[in-house]
Amino acid sequence: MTNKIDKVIELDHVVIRFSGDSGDGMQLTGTLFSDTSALMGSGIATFPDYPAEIRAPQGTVGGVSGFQVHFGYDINTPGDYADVLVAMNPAALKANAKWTKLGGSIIIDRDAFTAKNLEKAGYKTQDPITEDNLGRFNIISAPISSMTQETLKETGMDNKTILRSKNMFALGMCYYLFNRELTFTEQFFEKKFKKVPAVIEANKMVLKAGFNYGYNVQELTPYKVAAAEIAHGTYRNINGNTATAWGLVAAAEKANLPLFCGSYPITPATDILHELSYLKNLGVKTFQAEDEIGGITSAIGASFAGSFAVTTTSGPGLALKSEAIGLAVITELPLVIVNVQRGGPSTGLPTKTEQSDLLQALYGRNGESPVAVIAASTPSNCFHYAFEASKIALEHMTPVILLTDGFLANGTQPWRIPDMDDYPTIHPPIAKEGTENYKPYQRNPENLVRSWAIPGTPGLEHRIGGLEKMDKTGTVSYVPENHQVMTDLREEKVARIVADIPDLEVIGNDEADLLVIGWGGTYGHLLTAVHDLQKEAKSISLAHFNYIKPLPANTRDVLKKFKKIVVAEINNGQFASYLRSVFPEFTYLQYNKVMGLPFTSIELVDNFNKILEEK
Amino acid sequence: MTNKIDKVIELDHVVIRFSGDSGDGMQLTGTLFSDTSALMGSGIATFPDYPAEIRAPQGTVGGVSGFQVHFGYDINTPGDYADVLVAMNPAALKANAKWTKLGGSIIIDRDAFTAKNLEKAGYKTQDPITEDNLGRFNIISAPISSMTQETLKETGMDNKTILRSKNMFALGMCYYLFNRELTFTEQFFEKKFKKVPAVIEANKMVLKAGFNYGYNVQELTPYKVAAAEIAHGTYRNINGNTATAWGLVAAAEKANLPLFCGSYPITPATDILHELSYLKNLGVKTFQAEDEIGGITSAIGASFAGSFAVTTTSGPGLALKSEAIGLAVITELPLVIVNVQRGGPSTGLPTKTEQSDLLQALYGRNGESPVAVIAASTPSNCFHYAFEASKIALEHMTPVILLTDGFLANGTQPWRIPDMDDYPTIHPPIAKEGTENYKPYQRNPENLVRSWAIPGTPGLEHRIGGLEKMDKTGTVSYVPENHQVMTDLREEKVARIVADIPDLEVIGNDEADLLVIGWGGTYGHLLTAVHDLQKEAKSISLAHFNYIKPLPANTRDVLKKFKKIVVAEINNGQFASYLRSVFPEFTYLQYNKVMGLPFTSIELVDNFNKILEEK
Amino acid sequence: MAAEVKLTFKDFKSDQEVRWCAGCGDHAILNSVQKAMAEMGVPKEKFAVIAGIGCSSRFPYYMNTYGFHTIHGRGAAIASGAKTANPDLSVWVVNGDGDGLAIGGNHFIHLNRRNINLNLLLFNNEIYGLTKGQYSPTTKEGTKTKTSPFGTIEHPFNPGELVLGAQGKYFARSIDVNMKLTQEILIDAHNHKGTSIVEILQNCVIFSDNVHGFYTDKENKLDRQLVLRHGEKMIFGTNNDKGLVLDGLKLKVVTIGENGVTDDDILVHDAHEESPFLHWMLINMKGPDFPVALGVIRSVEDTVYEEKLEAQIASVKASSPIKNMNDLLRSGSTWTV
Amino acid sequence: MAAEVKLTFKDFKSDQEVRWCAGCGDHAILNSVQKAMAEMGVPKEKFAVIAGIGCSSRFPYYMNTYGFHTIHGRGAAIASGAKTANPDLSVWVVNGDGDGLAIGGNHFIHLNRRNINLNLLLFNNEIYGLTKGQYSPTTKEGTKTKTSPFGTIEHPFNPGELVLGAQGKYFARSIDVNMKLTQEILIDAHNHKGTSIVEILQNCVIFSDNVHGFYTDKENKLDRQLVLRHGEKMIFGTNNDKGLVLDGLKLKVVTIGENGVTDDDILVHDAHEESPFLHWMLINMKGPDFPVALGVIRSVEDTVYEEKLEAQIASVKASSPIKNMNDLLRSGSTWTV
Ligand SMILES: Cc1ncc(C[n+]2csc(CCOP(=O)(O)OP(=O)(O)O)c2C)c(N)n1
Ligand SMILES: Cc1ncc(C[n+]2csc(CCOP(=O)(O)OP(=O)(O)O)c2C)c(N)n1
Ligand code: SF4
Ligand code: SF4
Ligand SMILES: [Mg+2]
Ligand SMILES: [Mg+2]
Repeated sequence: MTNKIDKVIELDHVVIRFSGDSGDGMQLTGTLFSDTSALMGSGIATFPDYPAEIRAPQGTVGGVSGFQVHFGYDINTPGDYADVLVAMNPAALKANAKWTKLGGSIIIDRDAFTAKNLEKAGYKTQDPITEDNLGRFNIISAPISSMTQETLKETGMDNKTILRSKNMFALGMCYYLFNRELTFTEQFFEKKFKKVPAVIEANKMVLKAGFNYGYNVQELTPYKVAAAEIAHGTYRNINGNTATAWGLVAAAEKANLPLFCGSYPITPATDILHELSYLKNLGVKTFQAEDEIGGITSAIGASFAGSFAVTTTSGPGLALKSEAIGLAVITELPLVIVNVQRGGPSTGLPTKTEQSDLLQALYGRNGESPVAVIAASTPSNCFHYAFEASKIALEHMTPVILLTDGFLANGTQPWRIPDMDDYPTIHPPIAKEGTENYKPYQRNPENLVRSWAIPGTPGLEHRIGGLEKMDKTGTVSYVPENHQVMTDLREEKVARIVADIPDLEVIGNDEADLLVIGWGGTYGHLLTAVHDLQKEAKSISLAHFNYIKPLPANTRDVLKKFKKIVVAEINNGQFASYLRSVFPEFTYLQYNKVMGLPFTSIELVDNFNKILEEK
Repeated sequence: MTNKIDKVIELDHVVIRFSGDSGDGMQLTGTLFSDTSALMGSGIATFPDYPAEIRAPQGTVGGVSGFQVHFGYDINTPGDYADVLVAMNPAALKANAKWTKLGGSIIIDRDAFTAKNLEKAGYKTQDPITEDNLGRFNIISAPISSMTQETLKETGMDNKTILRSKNMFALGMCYYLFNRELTFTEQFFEKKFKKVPAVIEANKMVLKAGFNYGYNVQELTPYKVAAAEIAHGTYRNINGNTATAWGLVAAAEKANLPLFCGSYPITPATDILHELSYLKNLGVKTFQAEDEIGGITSAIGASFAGSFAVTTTSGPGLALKSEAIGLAVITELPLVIVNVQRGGPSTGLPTKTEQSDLLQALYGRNGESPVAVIAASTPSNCFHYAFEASKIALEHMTPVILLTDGFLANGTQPWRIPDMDDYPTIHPPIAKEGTENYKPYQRNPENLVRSWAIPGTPGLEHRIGGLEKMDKTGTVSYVPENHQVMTDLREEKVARIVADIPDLEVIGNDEADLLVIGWGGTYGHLLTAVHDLQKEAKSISLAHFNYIKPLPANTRDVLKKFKKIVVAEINNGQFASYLRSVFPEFTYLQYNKVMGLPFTSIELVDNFNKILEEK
Repeated sequence: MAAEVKLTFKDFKSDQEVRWCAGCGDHAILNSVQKAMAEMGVPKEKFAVIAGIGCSSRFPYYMNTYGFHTIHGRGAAIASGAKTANPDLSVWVVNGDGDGLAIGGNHFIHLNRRNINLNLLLFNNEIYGLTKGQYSPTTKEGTKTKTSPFGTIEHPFNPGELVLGAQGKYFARSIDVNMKLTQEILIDAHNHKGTSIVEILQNCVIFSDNVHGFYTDKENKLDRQLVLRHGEKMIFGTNNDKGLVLDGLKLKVVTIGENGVTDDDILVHDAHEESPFLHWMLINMKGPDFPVALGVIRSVEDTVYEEKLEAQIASVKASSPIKNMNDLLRSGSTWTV
Repeated sequence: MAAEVKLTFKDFKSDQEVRWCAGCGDHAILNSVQKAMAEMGVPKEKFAVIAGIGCSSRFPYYMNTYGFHTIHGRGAAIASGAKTANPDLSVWVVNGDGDGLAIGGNHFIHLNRRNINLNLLLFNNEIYGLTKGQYSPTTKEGTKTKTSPFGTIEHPFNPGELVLGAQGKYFARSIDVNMKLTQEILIDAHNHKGTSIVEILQNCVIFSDNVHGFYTDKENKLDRQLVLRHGEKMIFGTNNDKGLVLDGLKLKVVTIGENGVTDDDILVHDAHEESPFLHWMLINMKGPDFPVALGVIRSVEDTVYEEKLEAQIASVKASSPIKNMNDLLRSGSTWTV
């Protein structure tokens, strides 16, 4: 092997994108690659890119499924452009070549490039390389299908079954290319196909054949990718939706309350409901309601009845829930509303990511109707912010909207498994049996939180509802002055949550020419861009928000130390708009993009450079 | 009469408030007083103040019904405090004394102040005057019930029937007091009771008896109230809800399209639906849906099918409609959504007024989902703004939210009847049969409006829907760049409506120390307060907004000429917040009140004075 | 579990002034509910009374139990969540005909389908009371109301039919003024496991006065009401001589003693019969040819949503090695650095 | 009015690529609809095809008519508005079982109650297809899906029963693969005045494959399907020797020629019978004891919402002196200064 090693390309981090037909098993291939890399000590971020919601006819661009893995040192995003693209058929090439770095490599399954497949993919000629000007890339045309057939020809398996493992050939090639060990994947085969040893063997053979092919073919220059500096601990891969579901369950455990989730399926939030439905072993109750309104109102009922209640949805579902959120506001019941943002308006781009539900979360209800709003910023910290949202809801007796997005929801990251003993106990203000003269709207003078008398508790019988309530007693009141008092109390109660949230952190210097502001799912890309510029000694820092209402206590102090501020969002400037209304004294530049896609760090770097250069 | 005339009190304008039990006919009494005054040339504004939605037991404070009339010269509001309060029973006195001007007169029906009634009203003693310190008012204690009985004792009517006309006795007293003619009211009796001459006679007798009682009793000093400068023309009284309904019908006529209203009853918007249900003579179709979602979606269906479609609601209903509004946004179908604001959050104070749905109207939807927002500012100009909202919706192919509120909806004003010939024709961009190569999302380059091909038109068959649309062709598109293009086009299309809306007007000097900014239903009170201060030569002007999105083209130019700006709203500062996001360069002070009540001009004057004095 | 509870209807009266119109049928229903609850042997704190918005939906405020006056149409959904989360509660939903069948219609049918063990009282006054007189989904066709000044053009629902169509297992009907019957039904509904729908014909003196007058009319009510009791014959009438028989696939009113009809010919009410056909016919009976059917018309045992959920949780818990969050976090594929 | 139109199914194909999974039942239904529409004698531009959201709801994109792909659950409500506003259109709603009966359940029942003259096709695959496999309100109890990993605990709706419970006048049932029957039914639904609900048993090859397999099974389908036609006997079976008779209040399958059963004993289908009892039983038939009922099960004439509305408008217009806005403005109390 030595003769090849000296040609190794050394890189800090690498992006590889597997793409093929929906049936080609690209999600599994990508996951196996990413797991192996994680186990070998790389930092990892992945992003699956499913076809639009209906399965398109085989072989067409609409039917292409992709899975991108970014690995190496200091990984914060799944990467902008691929160093290596694997394209299992012409449609995959058509769809993904534009996501490959100039000079990057494209591995294609030459056997799949038949006239028919080329036509299905929308190529007009038999020569896609020329037609789409792909000469800019290093094209590695491998006979993946036929080599797979060759490898397994003596197993007696039928051709269809044989071809189903061609993705393992491609994976083997990539393992060679990036010097990955085969053992983890082999172990996976052993576990997964325990009952059919022949399949274990076949998969191993093909994987190995792919690896050997890479080794034997001169075209492939292997890479050496830097390892990450990884803290000691036990890790797992997790995506945002699972992390969110688990964060909610963790909060229920720490609050010692049963978890109830009333929900209705909607992309890209449904997986949270799926996950919670499985977790009956932890006593989770899921109620798949007839619609989103039934989802949130059943949750409000469960909250009234003493459970920790949540509802999960995406944009259009949040719109449907808006009236009921108002009920939770006025009755001051704990409730977490998870909104996994997607492209809008209306049904919009349901499988794509966007940050355009922020103003809806803040203002999308009748009347003065304040709720707390929190946003997660990485797939794995969805766990943390789901836990935080729950803690705030339960301890402050308020609905909390947790915003994630399609990018976080489906993206994965290795996550150092926390120990629940390190998490704080949650203390909901439950009124005890025997409380004398219980008044449902009597408040804790410090945080203005009312106490929660749970039906079934003798002596605390009381009524709540959606009409304006008399201060303290909670009876219906039409008294004008009381309405002002209660309106102010509700606002102030949410404002005082600030005491329980951490200060805003600045990444970089506390004073600089430019402060980049972001919130939610753009964290990884903003961080990468800002780091890159800091490495070039540019005067730039990042302040990324997870707490949106209320904003961290030190926000004004942070903002005032910067010459310029730019707010970067995957929408038309909603957070910028909100900041203007809260801190009108600062000037906010904007960088916005509404394409259903995450930022690329490259475009961010370009834009921030421009701002830094402008006088 | 001369010996009394010299004691006349001369006033520019007077507020009189009729109050009594729900069954005492106060709404009719007030209406008759107001009609007479209007016919005699006074300016008028009225406001009914119903009991909360459930009829409370007779005689209790909860069951009090009131009707306030403000008349005289330069009338812009129903008035803050009453010069004269009529209280037909102790509960009415209990509820309304606080709304009487210090030194004002209170007429009570002494016969109704029995021990039982006093107790029902919540008085603890037999002497309400002392108990509630009413000596500050000029109390006129009249034996209204017994005089009514006396007057009609020879008619042979039974006592219950006789007492039903005691409100006419009180009205007669007020007619004396304000020197009003009896003829209009007498004519009303003649028309209303055409079939029962005895009732006509009885009512006339009681009215006259009340008038004479006033004349004979020394306690009553008559007022002389200035007449208004009223333009020539034919007038009628109109409230905001009727004016809104009529404005919509007028627009349909001018667009030559059938009007379809899909709606669901909700206070205080239901009267619009009632009115439209009657207007079958003008071909209006009303569809009382199963809920608010059915209301708006049936309207969207009607719009798709080629009608001019509207939906009417109040706050919680707007919340329920928010998802569907997004569909109208992305399909670019014309639709007017009337939202009569009431006290929130949640069910809140359903019969009270508020301006707290502004941010919901602007932002209460998923995704980047721009709609035009317009607000009426007087009961009668609800007609004009309903017409304008319709015209914009139809000519710009967009949903438009028209905001009114409980105060405008139920308040009445004399209104000079317009001639429909003076109203512009509305030109919806309907695609003609024979259009070659029709593309549903092809736009008029000037205003970016797409054209409307109505089902039934041969050759223009096409599909629209809630998924992102390809520019021009309107087919489903997941192309990232197209999403950006369409997002920008939708925003820009709404922005270009600005070409069709008038500039913002300044009432007062274009430059001054203080600019008062208001929007919607607070107009009358703000105008009164600003006028009062201008009369004192204070450097203050008013800019009142009816067009909220887009804002008038000259807004920035108007704002920049003032030293200070204060935004006064019946909410926690929603318009101020919006202005900060659009014109962050100005500093906005706020004056807010959330009591379910309109401003009083007195509090406004106080507050503006304070701002003017502050350095 | 709980000690024997001795309560009286007074224990169920809250301190709030009752604000319905004088003469409104809701007053009588409130009394019936308070009296019936006192008899149920359930401690007061276990009752949760949940309503939407409407005149009728003010109900929780007047009950000295846990109560929730929610938003229009959502009572059934909120109650579904409350009962599923906390099966220990005795959950009662109060719905108007608009609240329950117009805006709340979807929750209503799905509640029936799921068969959650709660009780829903539908106050049917055939009008929107609170918003002052618009037609509702139960308003008879042709009725003039504020939104149908020339008469409605919509066929009304028959709530009982909708229950059957939605897989409902329990339906009973009473009349506001018949407080004894109402109480009897409420106790039966309480004892029934599964969703119990109780329609109560209610008079709105203001906007639909006398809408049930044909049946409640003092003179004729015995001839116009048939009170059904499981296992008893379907006999009614001032002289107790009228009864129902089957004539092919249709019901027929006969007079005992006439045309050779004897007691034995009269149908016996079987509320427990799963097949809904006869219940359907009973629910559908209308004057003047038929009496209105009152009482527990259908009461069929079936599996109950929240019990199945608890059972599923128990069985998964028993077999899963994952007992808490720490276990879950460490389950599946992990690696250690 | 319109000249005789000669159309073929090709006229109804749009230029959009059909994107359902290979083998999805929706393909067959699309063909059936296109063929049936070509036979209706209605000009193409008069068709409006309206859908909610779901796999099935992609339907309008593939039809070269006016089409509207709306939002989840609202197809029926949007179509109600479209038809009421523009009665001249032939309006077709496409609903999935989730779209139509979960989130859209309320519009579905109210549409039936109002009897608006439009046609609603319910593609029943007993699953949420588009969101990748959660249970729906028609999923059989116990089914494992993504949201019921241990089996559902909910009783499903039977769409036909729900139609009956909601005062529905028309219900038919077909199966995706039986394109001839589907076409026959569609044309009948088109001709029926009032709301026509057509349930189509549809196979989702991905998430609920073979869910109707018991009935569609090639070998046995003749024994497991009963195709009903008004006025014809309820006979089925491979040898055409099975039939339905009434046994008390229940249906029974008999074999002609056995136990003395003759042709004459077999029930004759009366789709026009107003009373829903027999229709109910037919709708309810389930294997293995009974065949599934297909065809037009119920088709009862009644007054139609939008016709009554037009009539009311015409009569008010005829008698009102107010003919336009200027008249209205000057009506009632006015005064002149
Ligand atoms: C979302 C919403 N829509 C509409 C209303 C207005 N509203 C309140 S009660 C009601 C109907 C009341 O009728 P019903 O349910 O029959 O109760 P009743 O008053 O007759 O007892 C309506 C339409 C509301 N409060 N909220
Ligand atoms: C308001 C809203 N809620 C949820 C969704 C997600 N959603 C889309 S289709 C669908 C259900 C699809 O099932 P079905 O109606 O049976 O149609 P099928 O795909 O099976 O044809 C759901 C839940 C949505 N698009 N909008
Ligand atoms: S309006 Fe009718 S339903 Fe409402 S409280 Fe009065 S009588 Fe009862
Ligand atoms: S997922 Fe199922 S319903 Fe959807 S297109 Fe595929 S086969 Fe058809
Ligand atoms: Mg009612
Ligand atoms: Mg389905």
